[in-house]
Amino acid sequence: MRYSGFKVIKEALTGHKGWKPAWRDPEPQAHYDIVIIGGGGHGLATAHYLTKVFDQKKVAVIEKGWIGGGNVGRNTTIIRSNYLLDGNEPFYEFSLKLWEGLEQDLNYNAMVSQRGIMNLIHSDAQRDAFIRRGNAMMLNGADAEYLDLPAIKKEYPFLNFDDARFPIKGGLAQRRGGTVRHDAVAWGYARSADSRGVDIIQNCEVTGFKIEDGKCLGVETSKGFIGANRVGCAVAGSSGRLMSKAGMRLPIESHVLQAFVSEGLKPVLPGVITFGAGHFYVSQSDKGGLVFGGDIDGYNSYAQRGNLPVVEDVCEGGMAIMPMIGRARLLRMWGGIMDMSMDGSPIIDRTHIDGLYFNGGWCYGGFKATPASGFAFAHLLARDAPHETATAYRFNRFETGHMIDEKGMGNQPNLH
Amino acid sequence: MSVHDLTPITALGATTAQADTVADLTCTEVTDLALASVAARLGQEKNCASTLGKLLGAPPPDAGKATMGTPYTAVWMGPEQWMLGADFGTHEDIATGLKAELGDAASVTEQTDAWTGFDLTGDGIEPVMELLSNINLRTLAPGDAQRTTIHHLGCFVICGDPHAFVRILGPRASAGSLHHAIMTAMKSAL
Amino acid sequence: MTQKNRLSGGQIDRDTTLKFTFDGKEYEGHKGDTLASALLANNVRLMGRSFKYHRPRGPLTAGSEEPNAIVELRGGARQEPNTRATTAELFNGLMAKSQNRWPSLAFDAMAINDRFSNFLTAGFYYKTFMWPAAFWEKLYEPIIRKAAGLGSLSMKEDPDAYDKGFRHCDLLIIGAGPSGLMAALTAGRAGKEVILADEDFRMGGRLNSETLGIDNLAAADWAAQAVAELSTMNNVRLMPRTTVIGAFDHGIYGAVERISDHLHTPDAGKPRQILWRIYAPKTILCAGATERPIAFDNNDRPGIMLASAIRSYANRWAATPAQRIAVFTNNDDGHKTASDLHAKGIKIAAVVDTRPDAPLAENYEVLRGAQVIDSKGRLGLTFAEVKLADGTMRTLECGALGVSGGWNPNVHLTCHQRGRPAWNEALAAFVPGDTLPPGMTVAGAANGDMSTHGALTTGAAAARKALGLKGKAAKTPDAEDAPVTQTPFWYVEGCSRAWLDQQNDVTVKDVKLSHQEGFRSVEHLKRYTTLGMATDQGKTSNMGGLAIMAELAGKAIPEVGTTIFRPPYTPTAIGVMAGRMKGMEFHPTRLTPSHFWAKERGAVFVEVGNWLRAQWFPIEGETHWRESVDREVTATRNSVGVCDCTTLGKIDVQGTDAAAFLNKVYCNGFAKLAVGKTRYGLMLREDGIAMDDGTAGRLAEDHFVVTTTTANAAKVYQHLEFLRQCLFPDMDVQLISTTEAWAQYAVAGPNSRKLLQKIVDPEFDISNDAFPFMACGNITVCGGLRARLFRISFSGELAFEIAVPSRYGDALMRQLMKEGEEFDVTPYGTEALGVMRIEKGHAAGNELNGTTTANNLGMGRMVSKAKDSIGSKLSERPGLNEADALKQVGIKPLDPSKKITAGGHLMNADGPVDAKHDQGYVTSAAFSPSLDSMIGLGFLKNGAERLGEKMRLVSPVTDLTVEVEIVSAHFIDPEGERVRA
Amino acid sequence: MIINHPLLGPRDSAEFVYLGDAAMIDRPNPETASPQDWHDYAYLRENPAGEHRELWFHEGGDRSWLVITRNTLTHEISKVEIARDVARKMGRSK
Repeated sequence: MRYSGFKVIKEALTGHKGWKPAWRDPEPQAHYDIVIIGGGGHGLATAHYLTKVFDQKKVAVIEKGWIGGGNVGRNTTIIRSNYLLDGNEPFYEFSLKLWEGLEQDLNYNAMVSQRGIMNLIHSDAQRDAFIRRGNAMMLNGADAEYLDLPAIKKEYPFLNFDDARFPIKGGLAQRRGGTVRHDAVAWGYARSADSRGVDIIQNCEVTGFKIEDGKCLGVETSKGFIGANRVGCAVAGSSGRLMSKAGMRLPIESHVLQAFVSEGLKPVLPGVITFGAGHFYVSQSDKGGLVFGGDIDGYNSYAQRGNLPVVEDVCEGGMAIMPMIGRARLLRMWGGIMDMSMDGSPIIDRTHIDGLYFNGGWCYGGFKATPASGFAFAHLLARDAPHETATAYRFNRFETGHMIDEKGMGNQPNLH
Repeated sequence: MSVHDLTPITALGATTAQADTVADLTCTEVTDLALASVAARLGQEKNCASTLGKLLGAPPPDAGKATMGTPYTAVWMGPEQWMLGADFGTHEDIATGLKAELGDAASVTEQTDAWTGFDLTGDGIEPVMELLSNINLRTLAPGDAQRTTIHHLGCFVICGDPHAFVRILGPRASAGSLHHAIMTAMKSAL
Repeated sequence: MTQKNRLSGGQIDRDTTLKFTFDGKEYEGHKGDTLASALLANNVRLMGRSFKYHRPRGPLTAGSEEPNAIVELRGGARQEPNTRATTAELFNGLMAKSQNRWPSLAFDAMAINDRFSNFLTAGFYYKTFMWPAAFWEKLYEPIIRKAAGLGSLSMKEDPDAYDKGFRHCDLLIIGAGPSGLMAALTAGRAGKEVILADEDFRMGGRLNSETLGIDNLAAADWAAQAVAELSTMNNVRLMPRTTVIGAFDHGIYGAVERISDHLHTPDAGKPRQILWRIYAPKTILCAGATERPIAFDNNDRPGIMLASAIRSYANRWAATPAQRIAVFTNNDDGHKTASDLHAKGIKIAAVVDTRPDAPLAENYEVLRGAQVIDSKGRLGLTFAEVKLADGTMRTLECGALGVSGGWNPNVHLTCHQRGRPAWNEALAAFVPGDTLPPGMTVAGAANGDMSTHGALTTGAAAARKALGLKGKAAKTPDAEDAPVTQTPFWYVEGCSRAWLDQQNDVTVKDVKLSHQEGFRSVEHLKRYTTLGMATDQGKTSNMGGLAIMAELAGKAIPEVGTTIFRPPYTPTAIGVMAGRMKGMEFHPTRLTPSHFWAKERGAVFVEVGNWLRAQWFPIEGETHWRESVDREVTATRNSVGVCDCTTLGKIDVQGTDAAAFLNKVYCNGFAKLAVGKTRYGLMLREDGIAMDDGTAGRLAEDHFVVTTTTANAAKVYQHLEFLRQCLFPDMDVQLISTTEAWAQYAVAGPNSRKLLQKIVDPEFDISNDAFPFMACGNITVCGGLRARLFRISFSGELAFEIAVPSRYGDALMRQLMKEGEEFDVTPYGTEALGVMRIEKGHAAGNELNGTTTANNLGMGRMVSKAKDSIGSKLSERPGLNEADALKQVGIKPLDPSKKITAGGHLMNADGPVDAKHDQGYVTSAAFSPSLDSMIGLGFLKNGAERLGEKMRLVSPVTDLTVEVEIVSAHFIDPEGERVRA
Repeated sequence: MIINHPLLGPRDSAEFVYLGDAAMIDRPNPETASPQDWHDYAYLRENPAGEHRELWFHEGGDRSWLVITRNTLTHEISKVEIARDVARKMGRSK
């Protein structure tokens, strides 16, 4: 069923009787060509591109709970491609381009809203680093814009220019950055994949892998064994848990990242703003809530909840840069499980086990990567070769010393 | 004692100690305190402890404790490590003096100007301190000493009498911020 | 006529009359009123508009669960959007505005949405607004954004202050209703440290709203008596106006105390609110229960309220929404409202009870087995349509309708650590599950004990159990103990719209559509319809939506799922979460020992981490910072300059294994460093990347002073402690930071020795022979002050660093200035420091950026293969040692008048300019007065082999392209003769 | 969270800095370790959903490194040890 303004009007006049479920609720078949573990954004996107771009036929997505219940359903909805390193920038720029065409591709309005992202600069060294980054972005074909202080004042008059402990000195903007209605991304990919015959199997937990002589033959699940020629894992924060069932240790730790939303407010923020001298970034949703976040709590956790010190740290950052939000109220806070990798960059690669493929290590950058991650993972699963924008995302980069360390923090995941 | 011609200034930048009173509580800058850290050498723990015992007239304080003797006071800093204090006027070169006593038994480091002190004296210590640090004033006993965080600053809080006198030692370079935090809390709570 | 709907009695202070305005109109109320109770007393029911359809709305509740009556409180910079009129305490001069309406509350143009509601069903926006692609940002979204949102921010800085604090107790009791008060009395009398927190400004909970009696006292009087007793106990801290917002790990609770929200403006020095971190090994949750509505067509009109809320307004606040009121209930509790109202002289239109066997009353009519199926009244209820048991219709004239669908225990805080509530069939409600936050127990209505007697007994028992109290329990006060059962009745089947989530305009129809489209798990339901996402957090709506979804799915409610609650319990001001850490107090400020002197000199300061450092010292006539910096550099290179470098980290390393320890820490050798000598050291992370650099001076066999960069001081100290305690636990080495203990000044330039000789006491020979380059030692200055002297140079000149105890730093600086007059001694700041180190080619933060190796920095040979040191092994990985690895080089524009930029990228002289052809980048750049040209440092592929090569420096983001030459990084004195002079 | 410091008793975790898996104490023997050993030491983690032994530094306190056994699903802390003692037990010395 195609969605359209006309369809909405027609249904409104006929009592909305005609709307069908956005996706089926099938029982698993005995065998698929490709089984994707993880019904989050990346897994569902992978299924969409596998069937739409790489014309795979027999594909299933297996989800332990309900689709879109992982980080795609609990993030701060920001999209951008403002990366520094060659291993990253082309990939995220590819992702941003896919975002730009997403609605038409999916026939689903995920409200991709390119209202821009602004990284504030507070010191000379930071300016040097951001100029290097802006140049890297432009040399990779992305957009970037350096703003000096007067330009920032003009565009963001409500920021703290009076008594800032770390005064604003400028900013690096990416106008094509912005936000997306996060849940709609999962639903849109799911609906599209389903319409191309992908079986989306919810409430089906993977309990193990069937591996014989170094080859993966399928997965044991709470709904029985499901055979597959190729199995792709895209479970983000649960990567460690899942891959241990295949006897793997990963260059990944799972950490909790909290996110926050305020009560609905009349529009105040043009786009995404990131504080450069503290842990705070913020945007405003179409419903009017300030959606904001900061640093991870910093300790390994699968608890999907955090603690007060980080809540306070984030709000301190917010009040320091944007003291007008003092009387706005925090409405909800939640925690997601971040698959923090050892250099802050992801992995999309084969494992040492034949037929078993891995996608993870997204840290807290996974949402913006969703389309490119799905595309690149689909490419890898369909062609058994990495997509041109994801060639650096290999397991062995830590052995060879080719880390992709945007922040320069080294092998300590909670610092990325 | 040195006879040099350099005039010291206080951590707050004056030549005399700052004192402020809100309601019945007074916050006084401490400028007459000489400090040195004493850390036992590996295998020398007993010698270090016994020498300290002589100097303090009591065994070196256990974890979370302080001793208030003369000429030396001592605060537990960490395993086998103490901060010794004495009157600045008579013991300005405290580190050299202690090293002479302790010899190879301990590593001694001058800490006098790494820290600045503020004494809270009078009524209202609990409502003020509970806005500054997570120390439980209600269970704090005389002679307790805790390292804690006050407005992002690592400090020692040494309890003379939880209802009448506590001493806060904080990083000297941030004396202004620490003093501001204390005064703000006093005005807020009292 | 004022306060037309004010009744007799209540717990308001009629002697104190308070004036306030709502939408500009003046009203009067009394101390003890909320904004809502005062408005109702003044016969105002219409207080807001809904989010999506802009429907007229009045209060649904009398508490913090309120979805409808939310207003903009106060004005100017204190304007406070989305404030519940039902909890806002009335004060004299209170000013409130309705929100999300235009031009006025009574006539809202956006109410047009209501006419099109059929098109604006759940999730409609996912299905349209897609064509043409560009129109979303440009056209559709701006319209949606403008319409969305509720109240507005002032856009001004919040003028009020907030505090944070910490409290400890043996027992935290959340909620001061019957169970909470009994728990507090029990624990308090036992002498335990108790904190009793309640979000209300008057403790007592429901007791303040009920007419029932306890121990022959009116409920409210018994509560007042209990509070009075508790307030005499030093071991009990009563915290009214305090909302416990979250249950965090290991018994840490977040609580927000509203200190000044009931005042016109906070008193001087006092905060608006305080965020308390309460440490409680044991906690009893006594949060009570929330009444739930019954959905029926047009059940959202002003005047349609929860029955218990109308009862609260009448009994506690002596206010009524109307003089003629009907009740719609499925349980006995609804009848209490009717009888209480009747007793207050309100006409009861009828009690409509869904139960065929509902109890009858003598004073008013009870319609058994009947249902309210619709309502009338444009801006407020005028009629309720009732379908009688026999199917006939009846219209009730009434200005208000009390609805009671039973009660839901307030289990919210039991879920904050992801515990799931359990379904209780007898109550047809969720009660606390078995996985509570450690240390928490639940008592009273929050635990499903709905009777007053049950609340009192379970409160006392919970306290005894939590604290392990022995001995005989005190007698529980007498109170009603009516058994409470609830038969579920969620909504009345209708043909129009029946509201569940009144603020977000989610109706029964939306839930049905959600089910029809496959959004059936509770999380999908919430996200697709926005049910429960409004500022009331679904406190009155989630259960209804869940129940209807269960019915549609043909499942039991628990099978569909439970909605688990997250912090905060009620929306919390962002300001209070930040406390005092804003403005200049965001982070503490660290001042150098020469700060006050530098300020006198008119220095310009710059933030370096938490430090403030002098950036340059402008003098008379200088109009541009470059003039000052160039002068400082030139003066230093020609004669002598002084710079405060106290901020560099200093770590005292002592012990018999100190040298062996540093040999592990640094990639280059330290074991053989002679006493009285200093050496440059490079520290690697274990992954082989450069971590930090600095010098270490050996003051004695067993004593080193290690310096770190300003930025990494804390991190390096932590790293060294890790090595000492975790990797080499048997090394005899002790560490302590001495950064702030010593004021340390760089004295640099050809005349630096001459100047220092006037300061250093004569018995110390600092001639080149006695005190050569890289020497260090303890000395005395100015007639006996202990000091340390290091002959090290960051500037590339003959230079020393001299350190004295910090309190003497100010005086020493003044002394250096005085004694240096004959050499025109010049203080220099961080800018000149930066220029000189770039001229000399010294790496700093911009080069040590966490991705560079010793090899990149041109120090590859320093990494000793003869010993093990941290990072040496992993630094050997091929990827870090490729033939064309980046190497540090110097960069000069061919045309000295041209600018070059740090952050620019290096490209070959010709060929394409893109990422694929990137050759490297510029890390630092500055104007060199010594060379009269911009110069830079950077990293270039295979750079060491490319000196003399002409390249392009490109910086598209600053719109710059310059032809440059690659040169040695050592622009000044490459042979290092000056430093040894 | 509250960490029950073996010497100081219960302290707020906000006073501590987290490093990660306590396996980092087990640094490979530079004499014998292979490049693979170094890679595994520096980069591979068990990352369990359950009991996790991890390193915390009491920066706002006595500057001790602690080894804490904490459940990553519930955050429950079942054991707190002084890292230096643990290291010695594991045979680390100089």
